[in-house]
Amino acid sequence: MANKKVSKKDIASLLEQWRQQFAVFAPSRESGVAAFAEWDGKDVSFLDWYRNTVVPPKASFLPPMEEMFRFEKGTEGYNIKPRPEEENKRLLFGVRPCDARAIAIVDMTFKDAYQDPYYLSKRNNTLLVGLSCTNPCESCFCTSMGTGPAESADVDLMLVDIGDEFLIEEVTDKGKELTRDLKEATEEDEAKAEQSKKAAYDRVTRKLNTEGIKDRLLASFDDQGFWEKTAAKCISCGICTLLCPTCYCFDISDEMVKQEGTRFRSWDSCGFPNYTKMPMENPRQEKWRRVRQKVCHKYEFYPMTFDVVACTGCGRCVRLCPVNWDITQVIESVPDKTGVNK
Amino acid sequence: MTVADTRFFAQGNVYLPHIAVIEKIVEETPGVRTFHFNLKDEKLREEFTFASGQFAQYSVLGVGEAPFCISSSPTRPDHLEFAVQKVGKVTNALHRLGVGSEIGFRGPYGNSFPLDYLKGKNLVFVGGGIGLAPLRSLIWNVLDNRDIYNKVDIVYGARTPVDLCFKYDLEAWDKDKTVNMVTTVDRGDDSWKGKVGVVPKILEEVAPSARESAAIVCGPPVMIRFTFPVLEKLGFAPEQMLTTLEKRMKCGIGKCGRCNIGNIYVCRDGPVFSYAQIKDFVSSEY
Amino acid sequence: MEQKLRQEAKALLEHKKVDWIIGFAPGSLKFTATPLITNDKDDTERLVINPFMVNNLADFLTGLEGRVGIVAKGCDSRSIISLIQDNKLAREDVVILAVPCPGLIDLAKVERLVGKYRDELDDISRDGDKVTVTADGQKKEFTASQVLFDHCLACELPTPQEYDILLSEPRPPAPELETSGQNKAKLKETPPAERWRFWKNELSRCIRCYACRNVCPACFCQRCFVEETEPQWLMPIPRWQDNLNFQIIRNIHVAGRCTDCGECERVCPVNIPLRSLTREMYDIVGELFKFKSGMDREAQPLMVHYEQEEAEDSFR
Amino acid sequence: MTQQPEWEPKLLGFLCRWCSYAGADLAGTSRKKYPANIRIIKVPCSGRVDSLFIIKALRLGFDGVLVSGCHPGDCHYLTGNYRARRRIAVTKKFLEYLGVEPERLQASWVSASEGGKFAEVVSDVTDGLKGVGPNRLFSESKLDGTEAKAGS
Repeated sequence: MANKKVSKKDIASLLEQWRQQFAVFAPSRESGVAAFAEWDGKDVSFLDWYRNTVVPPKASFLPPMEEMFRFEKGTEGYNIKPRPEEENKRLLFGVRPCDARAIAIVDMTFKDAYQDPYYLSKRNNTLLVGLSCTNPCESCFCTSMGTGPAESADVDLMLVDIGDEFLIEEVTDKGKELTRDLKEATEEDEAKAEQSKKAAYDRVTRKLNTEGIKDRLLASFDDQGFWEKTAAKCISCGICTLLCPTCYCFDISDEMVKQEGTRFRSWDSCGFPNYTKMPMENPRQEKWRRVRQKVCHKYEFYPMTFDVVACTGCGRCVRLCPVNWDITQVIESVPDKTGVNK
Repeated sequence: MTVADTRFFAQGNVYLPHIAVIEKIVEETPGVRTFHFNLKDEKLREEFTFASGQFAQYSVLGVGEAPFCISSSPTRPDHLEFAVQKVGKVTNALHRLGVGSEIGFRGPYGNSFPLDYLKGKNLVFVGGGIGLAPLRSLIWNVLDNRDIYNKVDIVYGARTPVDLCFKYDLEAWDKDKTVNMVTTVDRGDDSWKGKVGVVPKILEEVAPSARESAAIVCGPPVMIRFTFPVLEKLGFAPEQMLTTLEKRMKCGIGKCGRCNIGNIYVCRDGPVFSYAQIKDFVSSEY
Repeated sequence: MEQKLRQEAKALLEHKKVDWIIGFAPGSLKFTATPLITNDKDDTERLVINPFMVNNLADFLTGLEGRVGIVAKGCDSRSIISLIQDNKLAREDVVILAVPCPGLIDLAKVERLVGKYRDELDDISRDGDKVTVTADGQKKEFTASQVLFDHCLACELPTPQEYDILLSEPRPPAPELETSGQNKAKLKETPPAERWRFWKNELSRCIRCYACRNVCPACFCQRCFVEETEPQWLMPIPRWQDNLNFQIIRNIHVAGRCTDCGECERVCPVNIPLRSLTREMYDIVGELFKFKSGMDREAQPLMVHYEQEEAEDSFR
Repeated sequence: MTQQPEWEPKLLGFLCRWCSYAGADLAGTSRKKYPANIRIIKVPCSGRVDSLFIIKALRLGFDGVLVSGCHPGDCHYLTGNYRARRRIAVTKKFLEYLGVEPERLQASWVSASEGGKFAEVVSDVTDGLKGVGPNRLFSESKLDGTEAKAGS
């Protein structure tokens, strides 16, 4: 498929054109932190300062809090009022390849066996327009996790920075419709794109060797000493899980005011002690068990179930952790006991 | 990996509960009650089927939701039952309900006891406290098709005589000549004439043979942890040992991530497992 | 100073004087340090003193059994004293390795001043009051008061009052600079309704990750009121009403324990100005009861003690 | 929400059973008139009132909270009211800093013999609340200004 191109000057008009059919979300710093917000129609300054959002785009499909359904206690009993379906079409502009890959990974869980209506209704109504990274963070290690600063596998469109223009790779049909009346990209643009991708690829300095990690983790699953040392400085807060693009755990809670109530779904974290708390006992009360679960779910259990490592190297957990607990150091330090039969 | 059982979704949304009405409440022990209930929607009540060992998510709307096994047998579909021990927010709310109040019900979820694997075998049921609830569904299921199965041994125990659940069932099974009913308590009292001792020890005394048989274990985790070695000593292979595990659950369909043992989700890949399946992780994750 | 720390720490572990050592090791990112909690004497080689030791290590004390040697800056030592006064810790169980603190550099301020992200900077070096930041080869000079954390500018105790081992020369308290309470003062001028709307807006971003609570040495409850379900004070969902109530109650609970170490504001992933809350509570407690948490070894915990005449105007 | 013709503030009173509750009884038995806006919760001591109760009351929609206990020195438990004084003082100042109208949290010393003072305190507090209007602090006021329920 021939790629298209658009100059950085015309991005605003392109977004405006899309705004006629979609609710367009783009990165913004208005709220004091980099996040996706409804595009205000003119600000494209994010093209300069934007590296990645703090809250990952998964929040558009699995929001920090959402109403599942409401209910009323009438005289003749309860009456459950499900929420109306999400119809408004949305477009997320500026999704980084690591987050797009993460969305594809989370999709697997919400589509597997039982279909999750809340997540999928939003997911199927949203187009993802990727933006290649030109300035990866020191904490990013996407190139070691099977994706990269310009990987376009999981988005509808991928914009690759080639100087004062963007080369647009159309990945899906829905993406194609968006760029119908844009200019074709020339050979020379393609070459510039390749060169820009290569440059960005090399700027990712943090590396992680995940070869054989699944078996290493299975072998040292019961090595309490190792996990206690790894978890020593962790303060069990929720930053590295709630803000991780491949984490999807949620909590369900009810609230009732007089005769009307609501059931909510909200983010939850396996790092919290009450996550698995049962009245009689809590199988993961100790901190080292919870840290082990966090690491093993992503690098051992998910690969065992869906044959993909549930981490795309976005680096959020490394740069946002209050105590600089670094997943790449932990993975490298997992002892190799696979040789010794357990 | 179980396939989604979507027959009973309300309006295509797996999280929406149906309304069910409580018809009878049986006080098993001061802390445990069995609720007899039926789905309010006529059509749904006729269509609803489940298998022994499956569980469901019960809601007290406005308070919360909690998973309990369906403790009645599919062979007696006139009503459904589930047993609740008063230990937390939702269970306390359930214990405040009376006959005629409405609860939310969604399910059935999870897999069930492998009836065809158990065909023709000697069955050894090992239960502890309220752990008898899921076993009870299978026991009545077996006794209603008695000729398909061979010997039936039931070893059931509780902390004290007052804590014995389903006393009326224990008596019925004791009278049934085809069943070897052994009841024990950890600590007897003066009116208690039966055996005294923890379930694993009593199981060792009963010493059921492992040939052509299967053991179904359910009770507090500490009892399960000490029962498996006893069964192994009696010659039971890991495949012959079945158990149904209890975990904190929110969604019941393998999405919310908390009921895992290793890469296995108790809600969707269980709650019924053979010891072979969970042997790797059970030592440190259960 | 680092060399002395390593020897002392190693000696403490070797002679079984302590069972654990808590200190800092080099961080995995530029301009960071990471807490090091170890009982293995070889790890003491990795102990380090650098201008980015921002964590308040006292928070780890309540989680360890046995005697602990801890590297402590001024504000950390005040948290240790406050924990001792709350009977969470026995003084003989703690060996304080005192680090006179020159005030720590706030990387967020450097980023705003230099206009670059922290990992794009080549070096940050400090010489007394002069801080030089080199990025792409150019050197930029700033004064300490431009780049230090707000709470460091208002620091009342750079060197621990009470210690077992002093690692270098003690430092006098920095003169209180007006810049330290800027955004709080600005808030106080706005009308009440607008202030409330400001906090409603800020806290609608909160995702309830509880980093502010878990990083705080004053928050040491076994079971936090947020996790109570019977009665359920707050919903576990990140709705702004519940988030704001959480912050109000948390601040009331840490009144008289908070030593203004500024960690809650630093770790908040969505940049909520939490120190404008904690510092205000710190000032209220100072104003009403002349109480400075962790400064006076003999003081009784704030809410346990009382005076005959105080805070008369709050009761009719 | 449009102001009903005669909006009445809802006031929650935590009264210590030894002094203020007895004072309220005395106000009743001696026919002292005081507004009926107050709902009373009897507490063993003003020191029992946790700031959490005050915040939860405002969260549930009460327009004001009154904490009343024995005069300093008269406390049945000797020091309960001193502790209450510190706690209420800190809570009051902090809520004011956040933007909550000072009238919403009031505290008073009322002894068992001061029926008159109790009636006076309740009417003063109620007038104060009428001055500041209904408690919209936690309501999810939608963009068009209509109020959603407190619970939503």
